[in-house]
Amino acid sequence: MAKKTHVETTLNGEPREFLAEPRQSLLESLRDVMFLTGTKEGCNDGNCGACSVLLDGVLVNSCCVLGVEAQGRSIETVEGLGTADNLHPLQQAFLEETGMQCGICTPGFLMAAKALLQKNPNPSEDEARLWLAGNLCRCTGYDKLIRAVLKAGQVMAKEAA
Amino acid sequence: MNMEPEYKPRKWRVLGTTPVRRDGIDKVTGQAKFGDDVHLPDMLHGKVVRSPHPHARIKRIDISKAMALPGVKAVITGADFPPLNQAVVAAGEGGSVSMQDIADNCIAKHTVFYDGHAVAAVAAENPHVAEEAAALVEVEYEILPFIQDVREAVKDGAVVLHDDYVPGAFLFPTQKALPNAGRLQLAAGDVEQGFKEADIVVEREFTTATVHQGYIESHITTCRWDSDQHLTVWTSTQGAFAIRDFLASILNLQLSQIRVIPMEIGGGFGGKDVVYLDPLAAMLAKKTGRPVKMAMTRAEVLKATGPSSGTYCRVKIGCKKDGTLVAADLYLLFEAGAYPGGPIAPGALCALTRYNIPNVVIDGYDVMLNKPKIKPYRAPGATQANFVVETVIDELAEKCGLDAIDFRLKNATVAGDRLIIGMPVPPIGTVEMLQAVKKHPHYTAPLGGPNRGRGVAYAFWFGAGLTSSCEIHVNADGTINLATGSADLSGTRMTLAMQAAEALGVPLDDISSSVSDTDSIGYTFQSVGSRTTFATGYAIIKAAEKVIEQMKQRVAMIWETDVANVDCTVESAGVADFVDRNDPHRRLHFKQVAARMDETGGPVSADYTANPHGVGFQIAANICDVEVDPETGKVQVLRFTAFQDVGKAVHPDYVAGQMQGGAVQGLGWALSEGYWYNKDGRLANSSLLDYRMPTSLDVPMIDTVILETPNLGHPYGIRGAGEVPIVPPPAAVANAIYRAVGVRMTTLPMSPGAVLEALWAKEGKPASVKVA
Amino acid sequence: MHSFSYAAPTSLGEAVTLLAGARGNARVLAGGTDLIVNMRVGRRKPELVVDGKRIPELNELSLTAAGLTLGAAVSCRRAYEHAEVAKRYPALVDSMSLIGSVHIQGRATVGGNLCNAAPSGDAIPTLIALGAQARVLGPNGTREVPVEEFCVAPGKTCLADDELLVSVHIPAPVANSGAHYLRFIPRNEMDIAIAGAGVSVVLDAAKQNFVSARIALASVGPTPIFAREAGALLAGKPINEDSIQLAADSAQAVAKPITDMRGTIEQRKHLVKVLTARALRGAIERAKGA
Amino acid sequence: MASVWIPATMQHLTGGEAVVQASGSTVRELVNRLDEVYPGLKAAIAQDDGRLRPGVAVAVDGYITSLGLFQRIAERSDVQFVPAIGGG
Repeated sequence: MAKKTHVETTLNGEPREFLAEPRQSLLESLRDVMFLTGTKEGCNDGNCGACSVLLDGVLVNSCCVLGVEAQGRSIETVEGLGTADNLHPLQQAFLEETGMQCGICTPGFLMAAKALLQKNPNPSEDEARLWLAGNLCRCTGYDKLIRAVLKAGQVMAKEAA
Repeated sequence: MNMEPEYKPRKWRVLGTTPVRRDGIDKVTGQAKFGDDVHLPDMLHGKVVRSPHPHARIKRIDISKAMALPGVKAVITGADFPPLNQAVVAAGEGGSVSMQDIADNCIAKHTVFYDGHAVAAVAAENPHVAEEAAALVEVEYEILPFIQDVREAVKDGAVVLHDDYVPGAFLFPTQKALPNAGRLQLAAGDVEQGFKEADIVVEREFTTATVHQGYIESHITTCRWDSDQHLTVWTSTQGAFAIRDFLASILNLQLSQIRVIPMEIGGGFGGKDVVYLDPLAAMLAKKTGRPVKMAMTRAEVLKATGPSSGTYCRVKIGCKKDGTLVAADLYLLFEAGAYPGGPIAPGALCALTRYNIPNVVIDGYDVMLNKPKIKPYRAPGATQANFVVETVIDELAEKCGLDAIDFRLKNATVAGDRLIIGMPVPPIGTVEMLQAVKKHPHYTAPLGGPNRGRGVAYAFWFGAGLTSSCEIHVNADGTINLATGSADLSGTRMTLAMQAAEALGVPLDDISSSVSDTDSIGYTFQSVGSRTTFATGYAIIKAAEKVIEQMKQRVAMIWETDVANVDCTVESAGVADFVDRNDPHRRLHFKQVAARMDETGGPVSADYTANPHGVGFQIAANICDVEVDPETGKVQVLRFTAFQDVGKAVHPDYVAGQMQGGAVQGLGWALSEGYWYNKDGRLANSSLLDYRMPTSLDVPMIDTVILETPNLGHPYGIRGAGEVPIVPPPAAVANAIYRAVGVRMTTLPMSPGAVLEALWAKEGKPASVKVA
Repeated sequence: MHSFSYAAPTSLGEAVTLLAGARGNARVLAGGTDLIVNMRVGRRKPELVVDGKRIPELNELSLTAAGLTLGAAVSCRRAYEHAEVAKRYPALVDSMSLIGSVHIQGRATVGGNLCNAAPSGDAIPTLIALGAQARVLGPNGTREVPVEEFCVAPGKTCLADDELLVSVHIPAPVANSGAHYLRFIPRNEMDIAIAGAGVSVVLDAAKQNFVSARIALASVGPTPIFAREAGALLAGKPINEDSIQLAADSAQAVAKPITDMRGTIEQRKHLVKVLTARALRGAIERAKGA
Repeated sequence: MASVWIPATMQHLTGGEAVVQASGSTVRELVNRLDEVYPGLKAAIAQDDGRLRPGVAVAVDGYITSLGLFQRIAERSDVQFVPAIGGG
């Protein structure tokens, strides 16, 4: 076993330290070291998006990032998106529009959609579908899920106005 | 037997509304705990050693190098497991399973039967060390010849997998017929004579690929032994009791020694109601005295869990000039995988069921070959059978010069008609649905461009009743704790709470709905067969009736009157007020009664275990528009409308969600999904990169039309909704492709390559691409 | 995953020293979307992973009159979201926005796509078509390698053990030129190309005839293929469907695909011709608009 | 008399008859009576220990019953030996 490295990051806005073997992915660091299990593993090779997080504000698959690479960077996960008492408009829309069934892909979709809406607050259906093509959902057929993302965009645009 | 219909029409207060699910908040905030989110103190991590060969005899396993690796705590092989007490057990789905097969599928004892078959397992301090140790387990194999094509497997002289086998009995027993295949024959009338009467006969051959359920969550389990030899299992499963029962059998334990705690489950679709890792984790935990967690990689999920059958089918159907179907002859080879028990029976039973055809022969085979043991996948067997029949039906309609829906209407079974097995069709809106398709604006909308086509398909599925248990506890403040044993795959805690709210006449918000572990609730069959909202809901309604009766008794006590004098308004007004028959002004509200439970005999609670039989069947239809790129063979789905009769839509958004999700799984099956084994018999596309499930960019919005013909077998008219949506899409797409570019597709998936081949077969292949 | 060491040098010199010290047992990490996955399945087992993302030269993204310099660690998204890059190099955007999902593109780099040396690498035909040069640094200094010579076998590049890809340099587009990359996949995103074609064309001032063209192909051989002859054929030819078909036929003739789970020889040969023709039409369109 | 629908796989025992008539107050009685006329039918439906064979289910008047051979039947009941039905 290679020696563990001490990693300092900003996690959901708070400073955070953890130890990582170089071979541990950021996903593993989040889930199995920091016990932030909201970020999910679906494929572990960048093809399902369940592990989506924002790294320095950029949408990435945390399974394709090493934990040690997070040194000095900021990470946003679903745990930082909103709380039960103060849901993010995306979370609210996913609930209201039934944008989920089993829920395993939900955190990944939420983080990917957050990145989309940051870049493009009022996406078309096609733009949303393209952006979210890296997130697989096997339950919903995407219909209500895409509607939820579009609705959240509208809500956020109204709030911003 | 109660021959009276269970269904009683009433005004709905809760059913038909679309409340937000409570458990959803945990899911959008990342707080919901799935199987992989279990972290126990001092936990070890397990890893499976898997065969790279599709068929081989295990000659020797040397674990010494693996054991020597620092951090490794135990290595087990098949030899570590006790002999089985029970070779064959009845399975709830009406069939039976060979426990020996289930056990051997978890860890091979002498022979491996597919790429990925488990041969050993290790436990180590972390998953990486476990993986390294697994690679150090040395297995010496005697490589055997293998078969992976159903047509090869039923030939004389084919490689034989098992010297002996217990023939598969998925719903309906097959008979031992061939060295590699059980057989199921269904027949009615005189098929030879039938074809003589036919004016038009279409005969085609089809092949469909092996496909996977594709749940996004892997298989994960964590096992811990207590000092009193009780085993606790945390796992994501469609059926905690099934896991318990299988484990007891494989580990030779009493049922009461095992407690299975169902975690949130990240999709199942039929694939997550059997053990794979659980016995291995339990054995490793026993050997090490520490909790052991095991998780499959995506490649392991695809290689070594239970996909749905690839098939070869020969279909011959005849009709009269006017479109009246007269004869059908089906030869169906369905993969069983490494062990018997694939879905040939439901496939065969659903193939023709929706039509009246007087003369029928169905010759079906449950074919063993060197692929993983097949598991149910959403309406198991029906999708394959529907694809092959509905495309031939479409061709017959065309040859008769009839509209595709008119042809189906002419032949559709209605209530009272007999299925091929003799059973009468219960009331269901077959004609109404087909008419709804025809009347829908989509059916006649302009296609809007070249190389576009519109196809329809119509499908039937059974659905399951089986056992469900529930408990209802009334709290002193009038709120309700509702517990069931049904794994919640898609929001059933809500649909069950809605039925409870309706039955108890209390606000939905007052109900806390949860899924209990196997120590805490009565036996409940898996969440499969579209049964949870139907069967567990049935149990809840019956339990709620018991609660209302007890509440009436409390009211009678408070009023010092006879219980016969107490009425409850729940059925008439939808709200549980208790009224004195002799004095309508004397009333007590549910909550007022709850507040006085303590002084009137203590808490009120009721449980109920039901086994409702009137599943009432499911039907669905699709309209699908596609555009085909004739240069590349690529098919784009432009518009899709799904129709389904659900009896009563408890939560219409969830019903629509089932229809949309099933439709997109069906579209993946139609266009892009399929196992691809290389020449060595190894699964080449064992990743979500190359096992191509539809992305959001591959499908349009899925429009839904919900029809409601009450199911007489359920008090609220509910029928299962989860499975049939996957059945018609492949046929609808195939029929649309034909309308677009004039080729009849006879393979699944209808990948660009397959469509291109079909176009070349029709128009000729360019000389420059031909391989010498 | 196997155990390895990790280093994040902040200078080129430090990186080259690390690579040299590892004697072939090191890999450079840029976006990691190939390397980490390949390590996870045991396809690559370096003892040392050298993270290049903290080296300034590997993060260079500069546009000059001479062209575009794209550091080997610049993510696809950073590059294609750069308005001027998108305007001048739309074919590069075609490629970069096809590599995996948006999530992948936030990490994956053109340099990594090149160093992964997959026959299906979506950036590579475009780089070849655009006449890009790879800037390689080793203990003895820098050398420039034309991209068509960079990949030598599936998964193998011309880099020596102690060499590092610093950047790729793409010449500035000349007047009346246009380029386009197209690939064919079964789904609409997330797949590996069954076949791909990247082309660039230079038209005469009247936009009647081709001046020159470069055509490169993906997924129809052990490495991306530079279909030199197919492009050369177009020089001086009129811009019409006959010329396009001539080039497409030539591209098809140099394609040497195999049959695997993603496609057959026949399908790939057919597709490479269709894609070459379509990419040419797209490139001509862009050149006419330029 | 109840009408009993014989599955195709068992029709060789009934001389090709798909529907046969029998009387009895339970399914078990029906099966016993039928076995007198069509020897082997009982063995096809029930195990030696008298329990329903795994994989065979009983439907009476359009409903599958978990009571199996214990199910009581009426004078003109409609009985099928069918799969107990489930799925994914």
